[in-house]
Amino acid sequence: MTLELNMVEAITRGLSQLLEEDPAALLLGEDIGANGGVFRATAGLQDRFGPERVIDTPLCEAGFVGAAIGMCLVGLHPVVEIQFDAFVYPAFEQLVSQAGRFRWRTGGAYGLPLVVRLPYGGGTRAPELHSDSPETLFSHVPGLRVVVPSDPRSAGELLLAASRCGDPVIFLEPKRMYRRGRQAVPPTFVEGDLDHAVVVRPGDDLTVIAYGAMLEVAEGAAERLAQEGVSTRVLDLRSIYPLDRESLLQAAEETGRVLVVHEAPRHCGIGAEVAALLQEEVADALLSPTLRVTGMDLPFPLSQNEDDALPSVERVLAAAHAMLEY
Amino acid sequence: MTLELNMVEAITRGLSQLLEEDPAALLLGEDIGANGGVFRATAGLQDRFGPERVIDTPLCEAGFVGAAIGMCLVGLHPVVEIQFDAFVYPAFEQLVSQAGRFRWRTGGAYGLPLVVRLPYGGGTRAPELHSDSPETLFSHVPGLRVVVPSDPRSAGELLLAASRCGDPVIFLEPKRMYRRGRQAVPPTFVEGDLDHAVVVRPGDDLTVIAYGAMLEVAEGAAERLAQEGVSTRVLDLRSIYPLDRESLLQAAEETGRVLVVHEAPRHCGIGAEVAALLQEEVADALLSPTLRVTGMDLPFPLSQNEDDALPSVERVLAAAHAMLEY
Amino acid sequence: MGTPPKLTGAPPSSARGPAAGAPGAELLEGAITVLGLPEPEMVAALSSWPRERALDLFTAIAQLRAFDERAVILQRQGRIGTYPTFYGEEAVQVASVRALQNQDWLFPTYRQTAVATLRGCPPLVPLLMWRGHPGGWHDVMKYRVAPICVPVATNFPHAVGAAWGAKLRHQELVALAYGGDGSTSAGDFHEACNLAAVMGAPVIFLITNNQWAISTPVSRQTKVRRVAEKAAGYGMPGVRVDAFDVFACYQVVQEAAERARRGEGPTLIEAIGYRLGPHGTADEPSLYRDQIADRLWEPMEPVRRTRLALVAAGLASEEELNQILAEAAAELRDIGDAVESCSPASIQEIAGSVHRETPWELLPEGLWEPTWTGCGDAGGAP
Amino acid sequence: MGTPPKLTGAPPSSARGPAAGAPGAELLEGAITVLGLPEPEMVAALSSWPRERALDLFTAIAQLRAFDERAVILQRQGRIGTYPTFYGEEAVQVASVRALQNQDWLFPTYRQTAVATLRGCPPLVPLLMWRGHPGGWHDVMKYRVAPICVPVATNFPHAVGAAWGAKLRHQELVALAYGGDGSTSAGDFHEACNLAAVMGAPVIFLITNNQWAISTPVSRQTKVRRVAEKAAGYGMPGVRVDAFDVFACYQVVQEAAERARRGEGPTLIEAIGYRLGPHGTADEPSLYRDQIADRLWEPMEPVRRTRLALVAAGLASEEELNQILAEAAAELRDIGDAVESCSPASIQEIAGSVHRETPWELLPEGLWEPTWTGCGDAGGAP
Ligand SMILES: Cc1ncc(C[n+]2csc(CCOP(=O)(O)OP(=O)(O)O)c2C)c(N)n1
Ligand SMILES: Cc1ncc(C[n+]2csc(CCOP(=O)(O)OP(=O)(O)O)c2C)c(N)n1
Ligand SMILES: [Mg+2]
Ligand SMILES: [Mg+2]
Repeated sequence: MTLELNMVEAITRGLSQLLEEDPAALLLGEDIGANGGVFRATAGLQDRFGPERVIDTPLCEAGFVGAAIGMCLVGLHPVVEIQFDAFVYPAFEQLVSQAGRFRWRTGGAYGLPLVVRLPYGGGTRAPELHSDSPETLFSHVPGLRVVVPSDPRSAGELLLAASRCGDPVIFLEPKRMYRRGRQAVPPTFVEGDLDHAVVVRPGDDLTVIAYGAMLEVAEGAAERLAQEGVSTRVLDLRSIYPLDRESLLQAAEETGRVLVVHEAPRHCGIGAEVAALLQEEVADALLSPTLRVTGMDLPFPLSQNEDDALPSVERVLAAAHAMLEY
Repeated sequence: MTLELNMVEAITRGLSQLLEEDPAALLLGEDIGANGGVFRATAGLQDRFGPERVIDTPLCEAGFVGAAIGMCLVGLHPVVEIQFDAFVYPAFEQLVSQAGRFRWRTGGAYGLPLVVRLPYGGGTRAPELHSDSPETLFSHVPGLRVVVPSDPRSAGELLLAASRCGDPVIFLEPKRMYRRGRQAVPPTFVEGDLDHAVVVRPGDDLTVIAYGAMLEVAEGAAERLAQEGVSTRVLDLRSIYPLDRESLLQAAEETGRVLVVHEAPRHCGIGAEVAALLQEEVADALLSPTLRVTGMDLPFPLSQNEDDALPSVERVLAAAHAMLEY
Repeated sequence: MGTPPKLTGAPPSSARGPAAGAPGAELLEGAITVLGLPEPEMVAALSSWPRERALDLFTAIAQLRAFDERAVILQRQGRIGTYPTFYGEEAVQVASVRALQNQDWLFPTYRQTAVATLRGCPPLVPLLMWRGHPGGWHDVMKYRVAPICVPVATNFPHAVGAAWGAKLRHQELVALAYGGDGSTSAGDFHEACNLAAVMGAPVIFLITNNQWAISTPVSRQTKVRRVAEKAAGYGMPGVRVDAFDVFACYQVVQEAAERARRGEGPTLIEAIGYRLGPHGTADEPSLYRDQIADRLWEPMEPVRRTRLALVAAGLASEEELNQILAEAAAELRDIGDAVESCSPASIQEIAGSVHRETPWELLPEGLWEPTWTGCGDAGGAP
Repeated sequence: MGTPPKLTGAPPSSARGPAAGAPGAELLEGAITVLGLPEPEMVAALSSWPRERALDLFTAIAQLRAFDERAVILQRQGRIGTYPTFYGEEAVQVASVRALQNQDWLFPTYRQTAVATLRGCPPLVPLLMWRGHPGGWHDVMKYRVAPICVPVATNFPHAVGAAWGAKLRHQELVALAYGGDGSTSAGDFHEACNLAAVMGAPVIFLITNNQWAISTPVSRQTKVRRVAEKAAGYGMPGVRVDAFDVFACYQVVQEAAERARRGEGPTLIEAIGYRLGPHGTADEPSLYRDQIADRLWEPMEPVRRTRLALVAAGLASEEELNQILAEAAAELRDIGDAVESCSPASIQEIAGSVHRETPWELLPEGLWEPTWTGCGDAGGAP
């Protein structure tokens, strides 16, 4: 028997499975208890698991992320919810100067089983600072894993894997996808694979690499390209750091053209890293430059203009055509 | 009449010129008064300009960077010193969510004349978190300018320009170069050019792009390459954001090979952006992939191993040879 | 959702305090109040207020209420986005603006999005912001009101810097930063308070303790539910006042401003209230608090409470006060059309508003300068 | 540079307090003290201490002193890098470790780099860290001592989390975090104190107010120079104690730990001292403070002060105490050779220590596992 869940329901289920299977797991965050989180991702969990495992914190991101680090030392496996993307910045020092460095500081002996859940990204008509895409920042910082699910199933599976991988994980949830349609998922999730990107659509002429909410855009573009007779592979990156090097090189070698889509600003984004990597390693296989369709280097626009800043099927198509005609 | 100054002396001079010429300028930071800053960059300035213009703050980076933002609103031009690279992280939210967004929030009407001085980088045998290179993070964040001088003269000139450019500037000072030899500078600095990279050595076969302390490495490699008969252009980037697009494209078109050197981690670093940009815009002009010689994706090593992590002339030569033989 | 369920049946006869059994009512004990005094004393206290000032305060409250109710309607109509109502906080907000002078700086949060209108900013401007229009920013220099601050507590250091900076420049100026009970848990609150006290900055930290941070009760926010008790740890005075009392709040802010102008440094004001509405239009309080108990605070609702007091004190008649309310509401009746008719901005214009000289990176396709037209006065300044 | 200029001529006869006119001596007023009592009372108070415990405390002080003096020498010899001496803070550090139990967690800063040695960690390990050797990390789980924390105040939330987490798991455990007067200005101090109080975490914030943060005097760090007065704002007790008094500090930490174990939550301890040395070996105090006045604090120097007291109380003879000091120093005489002889680690080993499974990005040239050999026990655990 399978269930039909949207992404936020899948995350709720993944969290409850985590709490059931792992007595050391607990959830921390602002308004995650009775309120169930501002996105209801923890709805009902405090009732089920009690206020000692689903914990409302005061308003202090640095404080409770730092406390979660300390909890790891006494054997707990905290999963922290940051209410919205931009509110992770007060905890930046704890993540950069502390969480990412703990294993290294102990000569490799001890890692932190810490997950920081971060609803992120645009497209929800939210106020300022409720639509940031900060994944690049964390991917540039040593010692952290950066993971982004793209659909309900990957959300549940990768969440389990994140909590058990032994390294601190910044788990970015594309909030725009939270209620974007349901998907059949098994009654209990299996641990997802944090190390590999997934080919969600096969293709030979071009590869579009995306993650999170941009998968939808990539697939939409692939569909349109198919109608033009262009066979487009769509690769769901899932792990922003580390990158799945093999899948990236393979995509370049097998399709000759690679296009990267992300919401985050363009300058020094993931698209830049992928483009740099491919031209370093498989330049000869590339039939065209690796183009980037990304967010802009400006504060994410308020709702009236957010569609102007978000990568769209049209922008992806334009880039794809440029590459195919190159 | 000119003076022979090292970089930290040039910065002291630049700061005192700023305080002389601009009555609204003032300096804020930890231990910058009587102590003259831990690097002595403000030595003697409090005596000269008084404790109301050279101000020792309590230990609160978010607090005094935030206060500097407020000072801009009443017409002051604060120059803030962060004691060491990694101690900017507590102020990250103020810089990202506030400083970089102020002009945008006022429809372009009002910018913040704020400079944040950040001694950064490795090679000084310092303890943990005293050798970070965070420029990538700030370059990815909208609304900030990111500037890095490479020698005494550029330090003084760019500092003046930074304080007067009307946008918040993260001014990264390569502390390893502070006392690395003197240079003739005029008695008073002219405002530097924040918009253009500088060719510090002409060449036709290869361009090495670097900034800050890595200029020295780039020039060392160019020297060695010259002995091999390879004419190497060395480009001092100076502005990490925005990038001098014309100089980058020109280098690619005129030398066909571009190599980027930086201390910051490789993943999504400036090298990635430059490589991505060049293959997008001038792929045909490139005779080889754009290679990166960078710091590693790990916490900057403690002193015994820092040389292993820092780009060296040898590593640059190896990459250059690979490119020349490509 | 914008306003809570109204009391059914007859309104409570008295408006001295919340109805018996109101949650957290004990926090009001010892707080400075005028409207909370027994009626004779209250009337005596109000008699010292000039009628013009009293009516001005009521009018401003009426204007904020009209704005808030209109905004909630526009949100329900889908003409603006999610909106954080300040229903019930009109009194303390009005007092904070009126007790200061026009050269004094205000540092509002998402909860005080209309305070700039009390300094002459067209109400259209904040409504445009909530509509997500980039023209929805008031002219910060013209009104000396900082941009609306979304990240909690990050506005406190700004206020400290403005006040401290003015002191350094020998400008006679006070800065006031708004915050809530939740904001006192954040590091920036602490760093700002400490810095202000050390530097003797002429700043006022006005904390409205409405006893909730979204779903988090103040008892879970801090063990010291009396926020003002935190002031001592910084070496500054802490004052507790009735947040639903425009007269008491006015006095307290005025005194704090005088202290600041005398060079005596910062003050922490705790305005004790209760969040009568939801956190915002997307919030569902029934999930986490007892809506029936909440209604016990309704008697404190500022419009009604102030009106009762002014009438009791003979400072105004019920009719003229209702007239003021009606006019304030009428002012904004059609503003929704203005909000909608404001032509959208182009992304090129927005890109041109980020730096003094727009970098090529912002818009590879080409650059334009910002030219906000027909949208209040946001960004209109040179 | 490692140790300040010693007093010339005869040492002051009494060690009850600093010499007359010592800067900031008034902060000691009202602080809990044993060694600060008039001699008869001091002797009476010490008589209740078992000789073994007293000698153990003195021995630990001697060991820390030996470590610190050796480290300063090694730095001068260029065998380790810049080093932050804790000269003068041995008493409070020893008391904090000995008054707790081995299952209790410690969260040290750069100023307490040898506390792990009081729990059995080889002194070689912290010295290797200061040498910049990646093997210079003690086994945090074995000693329940967190890694040395460099960014000021960031260790406070960790201690809160460890204590709170233990409470949630019903483990009987206390956590203690160290900090300085400067650290109390940082946001993380505030967030940690508030969170601990709200959650009733069994944690001790041990703030050594040595009256300086590098060149910044405590008077410029906070308007409330008595750090303990900050506790009330969090709803936790604040205790003031003589930082140069190992016995008083022991009592105070023990009481705080008992409170915590009884479920009564956190305590803020302010240990009032004075930074007798420079901030670190790279610091030049003559630039910012009066070296002569500083010497007036020298009588408080813990080795000498504790020895005088133990002898006066008849708990030990001058000879045996000097013997202990000599042995402690002898222990470390040749450690510099061990430090130098420790084979350097390869960057491959280091790269292998960052993640559980090392990503290819870390070392394009290929990967190795970390194998720290012959370097104390750092990272030795599974
Ligand atoms: C740093 C940060 N974290 C989280 C949020 C999300 N958030 C918005 S308002 C709010 C509650 C604030 O409560 P309080 O300070 O009491 O102000 P009130 O909303 O009651 O006026 C939270 C958690 C935020 N805006 N900023
Ligand atoms: C966040 C941060 N900012 C600045 C520094 C640089 N720094 C190291 S120690 C120190 C002073 C700390 O003073 P205090 O807390 O009193 O401790 P003490 O050194 O006196 O023991 C400073 C500013 C730092 N380590 N971390
Ligand atoms: Mg509140
Ligand atoms: Mg100190």
